[in-house]
Amino acid sequence: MASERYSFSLTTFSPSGKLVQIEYALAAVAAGGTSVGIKASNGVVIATENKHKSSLYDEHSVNKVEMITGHIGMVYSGMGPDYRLLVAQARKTAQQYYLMYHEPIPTAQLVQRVATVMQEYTQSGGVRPFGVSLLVCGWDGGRPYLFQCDPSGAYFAWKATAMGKNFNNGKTFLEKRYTEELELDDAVHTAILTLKEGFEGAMTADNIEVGICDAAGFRRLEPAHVKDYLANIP
Amino acid sequence: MASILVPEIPAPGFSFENCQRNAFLEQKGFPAPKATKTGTTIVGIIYADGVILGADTRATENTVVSDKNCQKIHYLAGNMYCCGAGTAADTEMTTQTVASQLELQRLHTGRTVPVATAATLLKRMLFRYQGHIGAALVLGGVDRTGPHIYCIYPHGSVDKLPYATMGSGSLAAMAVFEARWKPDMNEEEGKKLVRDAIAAGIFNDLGSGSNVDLCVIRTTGPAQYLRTYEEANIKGKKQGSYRYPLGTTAVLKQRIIPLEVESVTVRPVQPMEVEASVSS
Amino acid sequence: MAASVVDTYADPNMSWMNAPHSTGTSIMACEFDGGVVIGADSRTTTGAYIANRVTDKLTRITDHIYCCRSGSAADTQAIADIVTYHLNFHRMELGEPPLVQTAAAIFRELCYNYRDSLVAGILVAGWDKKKGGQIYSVPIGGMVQRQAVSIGGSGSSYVYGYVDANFKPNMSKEEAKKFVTNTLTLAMLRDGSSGGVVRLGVITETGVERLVILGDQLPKFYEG
Amino acid sequence: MSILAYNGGAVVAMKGKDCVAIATDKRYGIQAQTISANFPKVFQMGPTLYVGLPGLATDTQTVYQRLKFRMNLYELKENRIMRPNTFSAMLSNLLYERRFGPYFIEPVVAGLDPIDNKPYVCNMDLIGCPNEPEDFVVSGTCTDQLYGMCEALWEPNLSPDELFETISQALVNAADRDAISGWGAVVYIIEKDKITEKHVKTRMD
Repeated sequence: MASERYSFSLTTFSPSGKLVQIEYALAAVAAGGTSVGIKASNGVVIATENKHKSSLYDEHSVNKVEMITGHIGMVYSGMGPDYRLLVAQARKTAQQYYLMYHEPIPTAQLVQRVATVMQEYTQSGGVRPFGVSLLVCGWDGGRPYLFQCDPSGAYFAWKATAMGKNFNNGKTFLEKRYTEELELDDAVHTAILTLKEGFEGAMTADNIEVGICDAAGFRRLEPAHVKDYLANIP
Repeated sequence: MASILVPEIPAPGFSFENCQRNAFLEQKGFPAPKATKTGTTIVGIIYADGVILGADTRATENTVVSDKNCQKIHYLAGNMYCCGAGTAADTEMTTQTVASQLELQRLHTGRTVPVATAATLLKRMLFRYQGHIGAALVLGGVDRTGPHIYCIYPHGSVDKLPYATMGSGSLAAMAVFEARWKPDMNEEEGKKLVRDAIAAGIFNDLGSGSNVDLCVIRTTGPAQYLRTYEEANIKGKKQGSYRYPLGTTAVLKQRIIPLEVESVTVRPVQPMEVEASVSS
Repeated sequence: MAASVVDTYADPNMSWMNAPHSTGTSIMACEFDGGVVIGADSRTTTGAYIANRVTDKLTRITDHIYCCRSGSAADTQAIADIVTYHLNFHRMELGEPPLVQTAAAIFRELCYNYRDSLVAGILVAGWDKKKGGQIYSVPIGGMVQRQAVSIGGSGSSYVYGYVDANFKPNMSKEEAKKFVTNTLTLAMLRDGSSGGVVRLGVITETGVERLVILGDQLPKFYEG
Repeated sequence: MSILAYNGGAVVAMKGKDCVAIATDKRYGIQAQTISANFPKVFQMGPTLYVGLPGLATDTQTVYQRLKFRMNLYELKENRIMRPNTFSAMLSNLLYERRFGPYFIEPVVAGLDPIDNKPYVCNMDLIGCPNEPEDFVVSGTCTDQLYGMCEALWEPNLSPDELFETISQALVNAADRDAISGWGAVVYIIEKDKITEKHVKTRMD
C-alpha cells in the first residue's frame, strides 16, 4: 500500500473527530439486504435475503452465503463486489493458517485477520473502505461462534444479531426471541422469522439464503431444505 | 531490515539467507548433509471404476531406515490423491501447497476440480524450480471426464498413462504391471495387482520396505484410503525383555517441576468500542 | 526425450539432478502435396530405463499446427504449453487461425532467449491458408529454418542419407506417410534410445488425422 | 565430515504410558576438542512440550530463538498453549523455508498434548520432513547406536520410572560408542502433573 508517493488516504478525520468515509460505508451497509445470525446451543445459523429486482433473474447462480473453510461460513450486508474480495482473502488466510500449523484456523483468528484487512482499507492511500459488514459463523473447540465485522475493522462476538436494512427492528425482534437453550433447528426458524420482519413481498426459498454450521461443519442449505422451514412459518 | 534485536516476521517463500554460509562451509570441506529420501515404490493404475494408488512405507537416510511406516500417499482433494517419491520433505510440502490451491479453486468455482488442474499446478511448480525440488509423483484421481493417472517428474515433465510406477522400486513394480495389467479390471483384481506391484518393490528393492498402503478412488462415491492395507513384514514377537530394574541408572541430581492444573482458557474476543459503528 | 526420474538405492544422491538430458528420440516432418506429415517414435528414457513406451511426442498447438518434441521432456512440454497459450490469445485477437510461421517465431523466441537453460529441438509443422503445408525446424540454440523435409532427435543421424535419397517434392499423401514411416523405422532400428511404436499425424486444410503404427506392423528392413 | 557432526551431541525421545521422555547428552565440542560439558540442546517450549535441536551448535541456538519468537507470537495472538503437533508443523515450515540453504540441525519434539494428554514424539530431517512414530525417535551423531539400543530396549506402555531407565540406558550406552557425544546427560520425564529432570552419571571421556 501507499507505494505511490502522493497517494493519501481518503479516510481522514473531520474536525469533530469523525471518519465520515466510514460512516458513509456504514450507510451503504444499512441500505443493503438484511442478514441475520443466531448462535444456538448445538450450532450457528446465518441467513440473508437475496431479492432480485426482476423475475428474469436466474436465482441460485450467485450466492451471498459462502463457505470459507470446512467449519467457517460467511454472509454480508452491503456491496456484493466488495464482499467477493473479502471472501477470497478469508479463504486464502484460512489455507495459509492450515499449511503453517496443520490445524483448522479458529474462527476468532480468521475474523481478526479479515478485520485487519478491512482496517487497512481505512488507513491506506488510493483505496476506500469496504462497503460491507460481514457475519462470520464457525464451529471450533466444540462450540459455535458468531462474529460481525464492520467496514472500520471493528469486530464483535454475538449471540444473535441482524445487519443491513431494518437491522434495528431485527435486533429488537431477536432480543425478544433469543434464549440460551435454543436448538439449531429453532435457530434457523427464528432467523427466517427475523428476516420476515420488514421483508417486502412474499418470502420464498428463492429469495433467501441460509447457511448453518455445527460439529459436522458449514453448509449452505439447499432451496428445497429452506422450503421445508418456510412451510412451518405462518 | 528490521532491528537487530527483533527477528523479522517471516516473509512468504523460500529464504536463501544461509546459502552463502553453507557454500563457504562446503568449500571448507563440510558438504551439506543429505535430506531424508523415500527410496520408495509408488504406483497407480486405472481400473474399471476408477483408479487405485499404492505405496510402500519406508523412508531412508542413506542406508538407515528413518521411518518404518511413513505415509507416501498424500491427500490433494476429495477426488484425487498423489503418491510421492524422492526427497521426503519436498513431496510432503509440494503436495500440501497444491492441495491448498486446489481447495481454493474448489471453493471459488463451486465444483469438483479436474485432475488435469492438479497435474498442471504440480508440473508448473516443479518446472519453475528446475528439478531442485526433488519430487517424483504419481497423481491419480477421477473427475467428470473419468479416471486419470499422471506421472510427474522432478523437472516438471508429465506422462499420462493407464498404469504408472515411480521410485527406486519402479522397475520391480513395472515388471508386475507389464505382465498382468489389462484394461477394465474389477476392483478386486486391481487391488491385488497393485498390492503385488508394491510387494515386488518391498521385497526386491532395498530402498522400499515395510507395509503396503492403498488408495481406491472410484468414479462413484468417495475415495477410500486403505492405510496399512497389508503388513508385508511383521516384526517377530520379542520373546524376552531387556527391561532394566529400577535404580540401574545412576542419577547425579534431580529436579521435579510440578505442573499446576493447566486449563486452557479460550477467552472470547470482546467487542471493541468504536465510535462509528452500526451496533453502538 | 529425457524425463529424469527415480533414485536408485545404489545411488541415493540426487541422480535425476545430475542425469544428462538425453535426446533419445526420432522425429520427422515432411511436406507433401496439400499438407505435411509428422511422425515420431514413442520412447521416453531415463538413463537406460524406458520411463514411457507409448509417449506422444506430437503435441497439438492449434488445430492446424503441431510440434514434434525432442530434448528434455520437461522443457519441451513447458515451451509447447506457453506457445499454445500465446497462439490461442493471438487467434482470438486475429479472428482467424494463426500462421505456422507465427508459431515457429514464438518457439524460436523462447528457445533463443532461454538457450542457456533449455534442451529442446523442435519441429513446428502445420498448414495455413497463406503458404499451405510448412515445416520449421527450431534446433537447440534457437535458430529457425523452413525446410521441405526435416528430421530431429538422436535417431536422425542414422537416416540423413535415406531422407536425402528418397525425398521428392510434391509427393502424394500416401507416399509421404510411407516415407515418414520408413525413415522412422530405420532410425528406431539403429538408435537405442528410440523405439516403440510410430506415431503419425497428417495435417491438411481439413485439420489433423492421427495414426499409430504398432511395432508388429512396421515395415521390415534388413536386420542381418 | 558432515557438518552435523562438527559439534557432536545426541538426543532421543520415547513414548511411555501417559508420559514421554526426552534425553540429551551435555557435550559441546569443536570436532575432537571438548569445550563444555554443560551445553543445552533440549529446550522447554511449553508446560509439557520440549524440543531437542542437535546438530551445528550455532544453528541450535538460532533455531531455538526463531522458534521461541514464532511460538510467542502464536500464543499471544491466539491466547492458548501450542499443541505438540502444531509446534511440529510450525517447526517443519521454519526449516523448509530454508530448503535451499538449510539450518544444520535435525530436531526432536516430545510432549504431552495439553488437550487430551496424549504422548507425542516427532523427529525431522534438516529440511523439515516430519516423522511421527508410535515408539521413539533419535537424532544426533550416534543415531546408528541409538536406533540399535532403542529397537532392543523399548516396549509399549512403560511407566514413567521404567521409561526413565530405558531411555537413560539407551542414551548412555549409545553415547559411550560415540567419541563426540556424552560428557553427562539430562533426562526429562514429562507427565501431565509434573516434569522430572534427572542428570545422569556418565563416563567423562
